[in-house]
Amino acid sequence: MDAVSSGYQQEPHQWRLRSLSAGAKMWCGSTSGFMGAFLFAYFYLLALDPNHSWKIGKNVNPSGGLGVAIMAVFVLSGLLLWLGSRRPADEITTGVVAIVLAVVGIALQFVDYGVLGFGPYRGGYASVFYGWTAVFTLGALGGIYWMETSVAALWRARKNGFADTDEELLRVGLQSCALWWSYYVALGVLMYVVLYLV
Amino acid sequence: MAKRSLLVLSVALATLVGIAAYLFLYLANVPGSARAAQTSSGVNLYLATVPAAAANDPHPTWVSYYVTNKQDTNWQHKTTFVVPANSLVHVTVYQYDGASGLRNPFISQASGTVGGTFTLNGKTMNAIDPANASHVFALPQLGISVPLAGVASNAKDQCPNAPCTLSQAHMTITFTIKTGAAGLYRWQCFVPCAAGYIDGFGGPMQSIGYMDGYLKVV
Amino acid sequence: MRSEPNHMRRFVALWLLANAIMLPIVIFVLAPGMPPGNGTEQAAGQVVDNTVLLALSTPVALGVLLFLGYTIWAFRERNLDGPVLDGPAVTGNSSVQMWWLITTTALVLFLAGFGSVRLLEDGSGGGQGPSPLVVPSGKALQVQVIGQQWQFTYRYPAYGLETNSLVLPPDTLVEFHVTSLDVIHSFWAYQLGVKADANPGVDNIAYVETRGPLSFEVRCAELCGVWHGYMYNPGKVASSKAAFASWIQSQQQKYSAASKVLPPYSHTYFPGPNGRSG
Amino acid sequence: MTATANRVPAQSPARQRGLLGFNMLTGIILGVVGWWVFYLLGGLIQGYTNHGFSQTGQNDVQIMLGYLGGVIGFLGGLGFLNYPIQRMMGYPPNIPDHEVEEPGLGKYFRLTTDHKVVSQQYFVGIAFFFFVGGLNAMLIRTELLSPTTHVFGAQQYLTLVGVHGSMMMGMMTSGVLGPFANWLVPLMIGSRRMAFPRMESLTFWLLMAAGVVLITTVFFGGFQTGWTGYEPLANQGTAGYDAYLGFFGLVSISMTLLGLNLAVTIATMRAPGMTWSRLPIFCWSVVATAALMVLAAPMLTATLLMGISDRTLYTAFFDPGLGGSAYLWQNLFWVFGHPEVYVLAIPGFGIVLEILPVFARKPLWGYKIAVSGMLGVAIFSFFVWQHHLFVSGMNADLRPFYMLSTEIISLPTGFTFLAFMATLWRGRIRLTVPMLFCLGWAFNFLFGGISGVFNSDTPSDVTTHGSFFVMAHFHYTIMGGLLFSVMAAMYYWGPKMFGYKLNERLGKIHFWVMFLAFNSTFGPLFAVGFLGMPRRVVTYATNLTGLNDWVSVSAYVLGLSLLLFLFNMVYSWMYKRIPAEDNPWHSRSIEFQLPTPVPAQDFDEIPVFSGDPYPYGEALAPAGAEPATAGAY
Repeated sequence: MDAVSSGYQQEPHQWRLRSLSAGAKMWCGSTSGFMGAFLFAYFYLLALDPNHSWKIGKNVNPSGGLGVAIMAVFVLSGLLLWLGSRRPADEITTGVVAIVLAVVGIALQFVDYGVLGFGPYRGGYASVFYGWTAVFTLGALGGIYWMETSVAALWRARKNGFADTDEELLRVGLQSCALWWSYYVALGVLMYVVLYLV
Repeated sequence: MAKRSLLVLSVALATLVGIAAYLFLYLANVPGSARAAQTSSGVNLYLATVPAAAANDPHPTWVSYYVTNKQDTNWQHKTTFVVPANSLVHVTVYQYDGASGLRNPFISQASGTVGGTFTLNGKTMNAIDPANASHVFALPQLGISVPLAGVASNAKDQCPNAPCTLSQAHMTITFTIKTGAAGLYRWQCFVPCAAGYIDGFGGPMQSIGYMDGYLKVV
Repeated sequence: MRSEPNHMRRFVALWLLANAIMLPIVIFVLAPGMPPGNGTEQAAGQVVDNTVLLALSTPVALGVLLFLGYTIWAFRERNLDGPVLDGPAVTGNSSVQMWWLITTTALVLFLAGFGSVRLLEDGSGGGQGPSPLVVPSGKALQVQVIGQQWQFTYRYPAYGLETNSLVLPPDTLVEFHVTSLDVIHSFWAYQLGVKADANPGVDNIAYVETRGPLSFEVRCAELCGVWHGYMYNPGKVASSKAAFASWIQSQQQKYSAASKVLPPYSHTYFPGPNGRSG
Repeated sequence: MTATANRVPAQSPARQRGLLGFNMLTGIILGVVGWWVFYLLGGLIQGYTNHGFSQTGQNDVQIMLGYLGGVIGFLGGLGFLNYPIQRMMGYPPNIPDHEVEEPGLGKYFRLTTDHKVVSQQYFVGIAFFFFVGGLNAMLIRTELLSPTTHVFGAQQYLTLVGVHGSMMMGMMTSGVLGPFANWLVPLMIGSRRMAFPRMESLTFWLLMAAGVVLITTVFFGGFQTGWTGYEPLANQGTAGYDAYLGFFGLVSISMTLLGLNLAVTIATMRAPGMTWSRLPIFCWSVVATAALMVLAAPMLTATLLMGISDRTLYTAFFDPGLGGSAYLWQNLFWVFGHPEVYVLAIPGFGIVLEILPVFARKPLWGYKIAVSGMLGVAIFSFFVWQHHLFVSGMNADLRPFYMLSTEIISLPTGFTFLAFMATLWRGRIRLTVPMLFCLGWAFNFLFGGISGVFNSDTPSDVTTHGSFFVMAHFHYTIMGGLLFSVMAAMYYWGPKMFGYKLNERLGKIHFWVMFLAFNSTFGPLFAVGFLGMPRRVVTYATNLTGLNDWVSVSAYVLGLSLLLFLFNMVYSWMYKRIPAEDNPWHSRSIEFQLPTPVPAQDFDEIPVFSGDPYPYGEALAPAGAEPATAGAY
């Protein structure tokens, strides 16, 4: 290997930025695989219908209205973060609103669990419903953590006037987070369509 | 150098201790064996089945077989039964558990015993109602299988835990098997009686020392 | 420069020679012993398959091994303590790559095609699921194989019989319906050339055409719990159809009590939703 | 270069390692505390969600929570938790993303962000669990000395099988990427660190936690499902099976993050001049493997979560009586599981092709075809999984397709062989210990590949499926492939990584004993499988006793050969310590142009690459000359 030294003492600044956005994109890929397994389970059990137990009992239908409400809240959160992360003036405000909306979405999901009227053992559908929504909620909690750290870092850095921080890095961090969060919400839409509306 | 050797030696020693613990505390931890009683009337093996093991057992909620004696007074939690080769073994089972029903009704018929029959509370028969089966004593390698009828659900004075006494509600099943060549044969139950487990076949049904064990023909 | 012999020509000659020796050995000595023997049509078909695979992989294996051996022998640096000398800076050769690709592709396509044809011919004794792709022609004897923790029982719907030993008539097409009452088992009758997983709630169909009398061993081939290793029983193809009929009769007598309480014949049996609670 | 680079304030290591210490010891202590806290909390949950508890006396919720608490406590004790909390308050990360030079052994027991230290941690940690798994293999072979149960009994035997399989298939997925890629990739591409150094450390400690979780299965009675954990048998399992779920759950998360980290590093942190076509072949194998990890491992996470929810939330994903399906697990597991076996194989390709040019003294022949071979294997591996279900009773119409796709995967594998063989041709082959292991790899993988054709051919698979033939096949590809290439890498890079020479004579003895014992162990198993012995059985036909005993004795020798390697490591390290030269193999790759031991900062300055990664050959360098790059990097 022919290699000469570059004279760069530090690694190029671009590496950090590119790593963040490339990492977020690959994380989207991992998330798809993760959610894909549940989608697979849904259609597999639906198609196979073992023992005619796709839905055991009559009231194995979650409330469509609540489902749409949850979906709408999450979509709004994703959209806001996506748009806000591209507008340096609004990023903190929109970020906070997006976080609050995500928390509301999770709360609504728990309200939904409260009024469901069927347990996870009521057939293949109920299993996928509980498994998938629980996992989505867990992922949303992770998303909230990521959003929170990105926004908090920007907020603190701005308070200090970006004195000892890398403004661009923080901004790319928020944008990467927004990329993943919007993608996750989009996956969520697919999931809610399948679970609540079909 | 000496310090290094000491370090290497102590690491090696710790590893060996770990391996020995793994071997003897877990892997070679097999439930004990009980020898069938040799009397003038032949070889007698007394067994008991209970809905739940003794309260001080590691799994006090699991169904289990026990070895006992004719008067049903000496209960031992052992599931390897030692019997002599090429001889008739008279088995008596004191059955204290309720019925859970067979998944495959075929097994409700006895097979492989002397005469193809067994006695239930003194009555000779060769099959029971599959829904009434509580357990099965089966040695599939020898083609032996005997269904054990359950205690009626409304019977008085049911035994909740091992050990039980003959004064409590029970069924007495007797049968005779002919042992062949020496060897280690497995026995099991076929009734899905492991309550709480999927298909009734987890826990005690998959654990040697509860509803599984060996017949050691010597 | 060393005076170089034509290494490639030598290697090819060596390879041809090795093939000339090994191929007859493989085809005439090893192949007749290939599993699972010629007990049934399907088993015999698998022997043919294994023979073809073996005969095709022999030149490949010999080629690679001889190549490695030859290069080590011919191009080994014998003076490791001397100066470090480099070989020629060859980084590739597109025609070699092309021919390699063409050869291996042809080999792979042939194998897949051959395998598919053989599979579609008679089903090869594998479990085909509830709607078989390949149904050998002829009237079939239905035998249901019921896996359960931990033994197989066999149900002959035509005779209203269930038993725990498997006997088949000779020269007959047998249609195995393999199912399970609890977990996944696999019905593997080695000498028959049959393997079909027993899934709870699934009817897995496998065909086999018996030939003459045969003793075979049935083993469970899917890990099914603590006694998996003990889940086996012998079976046999009867010496004649009459012998099979008399065996059926004896079993009907022996299991008359059990036959009365059998549930109606069905391709699958579900333990019911309360199966979880035992 | 912009002026804003590296404005993250440098912090003294003392702050994050301050009061509590934050090392492995505090990790273990807090791990045990976390286990008990969550275990006791979980004990309160016995109601509706834990349906069978009153009857089984087995509280899976409690045990799963215990594992969760244990892992959280362990990671917290290592110092992973103060970092996220700081971040939530908006402070920049206080763990630096690269390390300063630090003497002493302490750094090996801590959260560290020096990629070389992490890789050494990986090496020791994985070796430990490899030997645990190997011990189980020895015990399996001991039980199989006799055709009936004679030492351990049916129940313990299945636990042995399960722990051996899970340990090897779970932990060893990081067997190359952990110790070697973490060390090599930053050096090879000219960056000083991984893209996400803290995540790099996290993957290691997660993996260690996973290994410990698996071992705890013996406290709960073991598990009887093997490493594939087929449902619904698994759902019947006692609490020992929870350890399996926890283990593979942690492994899958660790795998995902490891793959993501490596893929991002190679994608974004290549030094100037390091174009994709100059990337060393080992890095390409890491790219292919990392892609599989990023995409396939999360499916395993999801599948395991379904398994966990079946046991704790009382869902019915895998219970056929309640609307679930046993096939669902098989499908989901193998959608992940088949890429996973290539996660084990592809890094071996990379190592072998990386080492080969050095000892054949020729450039890598067919660089592009070798790269496309690895990427091709990675892509095709997603389309073959149903060959594990050929006789399962799945839709029979799909079988010709999966037969074809499985056999097609031998085309890209063949590319690797072509590159291997053609690189040797007319080289000046130096039969050093690493080279011997590379040749051993080729020998073993050849038979692994050819036996794979028998498995992929459906009619033939009717006989071989689920038999010892399959078992021999994947030991040839994984143990004969991966382990031999890892050994090649150990002897080749080991001196560079650890700073001392390995005894060459012992190395040669090790190779020959291991090579012969390996083939003597697994070669006869092809015959055993062909003769009708299923996998994972504790009893077998008496006419197979002779073969099985032969295999068992060979397996002991194989085990001893690995102890010989361990002995070589310890002996050369502790008793006959000879510092390794900077470039003992006259290699021209960049890592050998650095001093030994490699300084904490790797490079004084970021290098600029020019030219081919394998500049060997008479046309490029005058015969007999030392590498022209000496001192130039």
